[in-house]
Amino acid sequence: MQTYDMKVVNHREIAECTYEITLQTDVFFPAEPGQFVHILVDPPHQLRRPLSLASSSGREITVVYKTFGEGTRTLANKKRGETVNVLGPLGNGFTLPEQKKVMLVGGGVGVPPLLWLAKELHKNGKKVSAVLGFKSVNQVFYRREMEEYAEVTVVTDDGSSGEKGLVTKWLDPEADVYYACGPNPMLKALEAQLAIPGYNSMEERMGCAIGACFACTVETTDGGYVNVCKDGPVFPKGRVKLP
Amino acid sequence: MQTYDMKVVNHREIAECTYEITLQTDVFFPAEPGQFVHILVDPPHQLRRPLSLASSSGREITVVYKTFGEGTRTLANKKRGETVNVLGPLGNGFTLPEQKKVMLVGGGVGVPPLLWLAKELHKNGKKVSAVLGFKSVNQVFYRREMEEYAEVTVVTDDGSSGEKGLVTKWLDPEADVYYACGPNPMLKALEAQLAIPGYNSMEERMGCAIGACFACTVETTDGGYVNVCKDGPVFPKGRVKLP
Amino acid sequence: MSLHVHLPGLELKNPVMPASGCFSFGKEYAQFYDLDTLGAVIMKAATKEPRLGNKTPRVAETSSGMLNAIGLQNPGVDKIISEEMPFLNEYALPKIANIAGSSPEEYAETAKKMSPHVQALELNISCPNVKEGGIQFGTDPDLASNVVGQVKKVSEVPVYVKLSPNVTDIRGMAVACEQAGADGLSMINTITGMQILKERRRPLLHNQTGGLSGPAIKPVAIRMIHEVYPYVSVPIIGMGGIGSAEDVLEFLLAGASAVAVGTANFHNPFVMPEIIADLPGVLREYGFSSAEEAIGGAHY
Amino acid sequence: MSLHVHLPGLELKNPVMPASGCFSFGKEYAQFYDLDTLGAVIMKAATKEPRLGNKTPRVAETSSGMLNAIGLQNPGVDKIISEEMPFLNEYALPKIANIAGSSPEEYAETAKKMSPHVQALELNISCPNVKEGGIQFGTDPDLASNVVGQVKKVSEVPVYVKLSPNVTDIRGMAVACEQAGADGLSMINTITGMQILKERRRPLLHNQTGGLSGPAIKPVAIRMIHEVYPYVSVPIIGMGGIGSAEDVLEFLLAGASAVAVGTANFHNPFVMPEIIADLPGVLREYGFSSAEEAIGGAHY
Ligand SMILES: Cc1cc2nc3c(=O)[nH]c(=O)nc-3n(C[C@H](O)[C@H](O)[C@H](O)COP(=O)(O)OP(=O)(O)OC[C@H]3O[C@@H](n4cnc5c(N)ncnc54)[C@H](O)[C@@H]3O)c2cc1C
Ligand SMILES: Cc1cc2nc3c(=O)[nH]c(=O)nc-3n(C[C@H](O)[C@H](O)[C@H](O)COP(=O)(O)OP(=O)(O)OC[C@H]3O[C@@H](n4cnc5c(N)ncnc54)[C@H](O)[C@@H]3O)c2cc1C
Ligand SMILES: Cc1cc2nc3c(=O)[nH]c(=O)nc-3n(C[C@H](O)[C@H](O)[C@H](O)COP(=O)(O)O)c2cc1C
Ligand SMILES: Cc1cc2nc3c(=O)[nH]c(=O)nc-3n(C[C@H](O)[C@H](O)[C@H](O)COP(=O)(O)O)c2cc1C
Ligand code: FES
Ligand code: FES
Repeated sequence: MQTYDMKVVNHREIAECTYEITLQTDVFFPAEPGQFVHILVDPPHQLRRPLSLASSSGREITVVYKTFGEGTRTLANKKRGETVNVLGPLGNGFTLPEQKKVMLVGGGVGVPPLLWLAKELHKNGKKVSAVLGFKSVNQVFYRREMEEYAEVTVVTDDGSSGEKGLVTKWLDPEADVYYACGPNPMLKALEAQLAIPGYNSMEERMGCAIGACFACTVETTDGGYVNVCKDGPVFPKGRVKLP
Repeated sequence: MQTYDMKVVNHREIAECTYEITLQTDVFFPAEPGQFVHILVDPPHQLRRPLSLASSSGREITVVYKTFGEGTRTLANKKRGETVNVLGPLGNGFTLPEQKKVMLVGGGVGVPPLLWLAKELHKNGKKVSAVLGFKSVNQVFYRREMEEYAEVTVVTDDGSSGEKGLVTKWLDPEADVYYACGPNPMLKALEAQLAIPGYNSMEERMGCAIGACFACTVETTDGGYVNVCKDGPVFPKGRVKLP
Repeated sequence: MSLHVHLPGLELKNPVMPASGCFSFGKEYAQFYDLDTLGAVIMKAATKEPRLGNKTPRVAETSSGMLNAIGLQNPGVDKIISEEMPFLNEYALPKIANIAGSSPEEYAETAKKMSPHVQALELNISCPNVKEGGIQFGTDPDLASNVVGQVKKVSEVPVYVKLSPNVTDIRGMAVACEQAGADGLSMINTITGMQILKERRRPLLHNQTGGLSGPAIKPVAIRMIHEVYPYVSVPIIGMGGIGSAEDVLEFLLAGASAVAVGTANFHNPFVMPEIIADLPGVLREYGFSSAEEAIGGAHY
Repeated sequence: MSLHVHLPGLELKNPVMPASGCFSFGKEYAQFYDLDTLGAVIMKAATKEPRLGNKTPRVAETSSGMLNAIGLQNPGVDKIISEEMPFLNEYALPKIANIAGSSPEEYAETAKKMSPHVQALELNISCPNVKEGGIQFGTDPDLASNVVGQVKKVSEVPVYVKLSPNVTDIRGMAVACEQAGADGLSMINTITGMQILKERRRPLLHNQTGGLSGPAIKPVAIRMIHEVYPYVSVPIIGMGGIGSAEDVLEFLLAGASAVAVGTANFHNPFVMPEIIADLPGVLREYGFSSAEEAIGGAHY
């Protein structure tokens, strides 16, 4: 495993407080959909920031992030040509489904890894639907990109774009399997509501992001525990007690 | 008093680990030789760095600094076009002399404020000699610049440029008054050796740099105390117990 | 949006004031802004006799913090009253005197002289930087009670006690001070630290150790205030690493009724007026309609 | 340039090892470099029974530091021996087991099981993040002595005691542990801190408080080691904010005989091999001809 000094080749705001950054590496970077990277931010920040891969060609990776706190705000200042240190790829990606009709459910910055997954599923001849939830119209992104691979339903809390309400109101009843990435309450609601099998991509605060510090440990439904960073971030539905 | 966001218009290494930075301001910056500025460096640094003015035109200031520690090393990374926050001008400048024959004695980064002083003295028709001490030839700077205004003797510890030894060996016996800026041991040696009046520009670690925290307090020879930042950094010879 | 907070002896139009020792007696920062912008002013420590303080170096820089070992340098209580107070008295803002000493009697004597001139006293029983200046009083509940009791007897104004974080049991110290009559607590003073000058193979500060302040210690301050708050009924003035209006809100939520800003002034001389200007917006953003409403908000 | 240091039970080819809890049982960092590069390894805390630890969030970030409240999660001493040690045993480097418990007997039982498998024990009497896990032992010299005494009776290897910085009198704790038979000290564990989530008006960590680590606490670690060093004759393993070879030298000068690196691993997984590579140059730069020569160099 390795860290990479990557060059910023593209960096733009694609929605309110939501940035897409593309980083270039000299050394081949092997990754698959669902994996994440752990990105170093400038001092006084000690901890890296875990961010999902929105795509990777092996030479270029793209990540989409929202500026919640100080670390991501610092990252947002990085200019083209500057360097970002990346640890990764980390965690286990999505297991591709046996089933034919696949629904992707993304909440906010949970959408980017699903875009890459959609591309793979599409390539594999699956029928893909995507329900993408955002707070409001200013926050919507990757709609068009997703439409290349999936039947897209955009949902906003206030109805300012697409449908109104929560994603759970606008699910695809035909799907045989689902992949969800978003806040825990969304994952929980989906687990409760959907009878079909599914996969959750989880978030937890991390230290090492490689399984060494137990910062991101969550209980499994069988009373054991797993680390989101190393054993996840993607877990089959029902494996983990969603906090 | 004010802080200024100034733009880096020039930044270059003029000797080993010695940088000259020129900063531009929109607002008029009033300053005189011997005053200093307190420069903000990036996180995790809390304290600013006190640096003497090597010149100021009111619109542009120049500072010369050596990269001793982490703060100055961070400053050295600032690129043209970037912004540096400057608090100043601070302290009291040099009092110009009544006497005719003036000797300037500078050690290392003590030289820059003396260059500006030399220019003023020259303008005022004084006869100026300058003894400039450096570790070795790689560290010598501002020799030519100083030669415009003064009779210059360069001294290096190892004799690799100019004379060999300490500045105290190569003083101008004709001078009626001296101005010294450099490390405390140099100032002390000069006080002991020279019978003529003089002025010392002192260094102390600082917090506020405006007289509010007592970080830079030194004892005076009459048993009182003064703050280098506010009451100095220039003191007449004999006023302060040199540490 | 009301920023007003009320503490014994102190009606503050906003909860932000300079921390003792970082603001001298106000003159210097008055060159930057009108001191009446501030909620109050806490002055540099006063002692019975003038003190020269420690030799330099007195400060060092650490990651997100600094060490200081000023050593309670001050001109003595008499000169403070005669030479420093007149300047401050031109401002309407409440004045708090920080008092140090090497015996309960000395504290009391200084407090007695000082109290007619200010709205409150802050007893510095926690200065780590002088042999005889306080920290022993700040680490032993009985000694602390004694000092507080003696000062209370002579003070005309409410007495706040500034606690040292260098203790096993901050709650015990706080409760002891309250029981001894303290009208309020100030938390926290600096954490004792050291930096070594590798070139010289000795501690960088002349005093060897110094007090750590700045953002580095903020989580310790928040923890201690949060720990003490449920166990005392007197208000807490919070301090330690504050540099933004968000930080102020965090201290209020932990249980502080007002805050003091120290180290951040050196970073940005305008930090306090900036915080005061930002505070209404930050309170609103987090759903508060006044500063007072936020006090203790993280306790449930 | 010899980096070799000698401590009871430990011949270290260099003085750098991972701090307990930041390195699990080695497997993960073995993906980055050969563990035998390290001076030794200190393992995650072991307890008698498996522990699930605290609920998440377990970590928070602070200025130049972090808070953690993992809560001593571990699979229990038996599983550590059967499932984690075999991997580490493929490496030649000395192994140190970190032991925690909720009673002196529990410490002793775990120590007894663990000691045949390692070169030294490190007693964690300072974990601030569990109700029953140590910190009470770390803040009371009598309780600490009792734990140390009981463990010493059953341990086949030298016993190091990891001290808590959350005390008024670190020197007293150190001396008490030495008198109770400790072969060495580890200093420091984390400083108890808190962060408040303003959005939720409650402490961010599920456990409310957590332990502060990282560069923010380095001056406190240096001060405590420097304070204790003249009063004990057993060696000190130093830790707290180390991130560079310069930092290591500062700890050696303060009085540490070896050091451990925790939080910095998260920042840069290669930090330890980088420090080890840099150390000879840094020692040379400051005039030392070996690591051992620098130990205690700031005392005169
Ligand atoms: C596996 C994984 C993948 C993720 N992918 C994305 C993504 O593609 N795009 C995106 O915008 N966000 C993603 N997140 C969330 C993202 O990590 C946080 O939003 C980010 O770390 C917040 O940092 P900050 O500097 O904005 O906030 P701060 O509040 O300054 O962060 C303080 C600390 O808390 C951690 N933290 C805060 N919020 C979260 C969170 N929700 N999850 C994990 N750690 C958090 C930070 O990493 C940091 O250690 C992902 C999280 C995980 C665990
Ligand atoms: C009035 C005045 C004028 C100065 N003018 C110049 C100048 O023109 N050019 C120049 O190169 N240097 C000058 N110095 C010294 C300069 O301030 C220090 O070299 C610089 O602050 C060191 O910072 P650092 O980040 O390299 O070191 P670090 O070791 O990272 O600094 C840590 C802390 O110590 C302080 N510090 C360290 N050394 C000194 C020192 N010698 N004097 C004061 N503070 C120190 C720093 O300001 C900082 O607060 C001046 C000092 C003073 C007081
Ligand atoms: C340079 C300096 C001098 C100080 N002097 C005093 C003092 O005289 N009396 C006192 O009670 N506290 C003193 N303190 C402590 C501060 O008042 C404050 O409690 C501490 O610095 C934490 O706040 P901060 O992190 O905002 O600086 C001093 C702090 C600094 C940095
Ligand atoms: C995530 C994490 C887990 C820790 N777990 C333990 C532990 O199990 N046992 C222990 O003695 N110390 C534990 N510590 C404390 C460290 O070993 C070390 O003493 C402390 O973090 C200071 O060093 P640092 O600043 O280099 O991290 C832990 C620290 C962190 C950050
Ligand atoms: S983040 Fe360290 S174990 Fe997952
Ligand atoms: S630096 Fe604060 S008084 Fe001089």
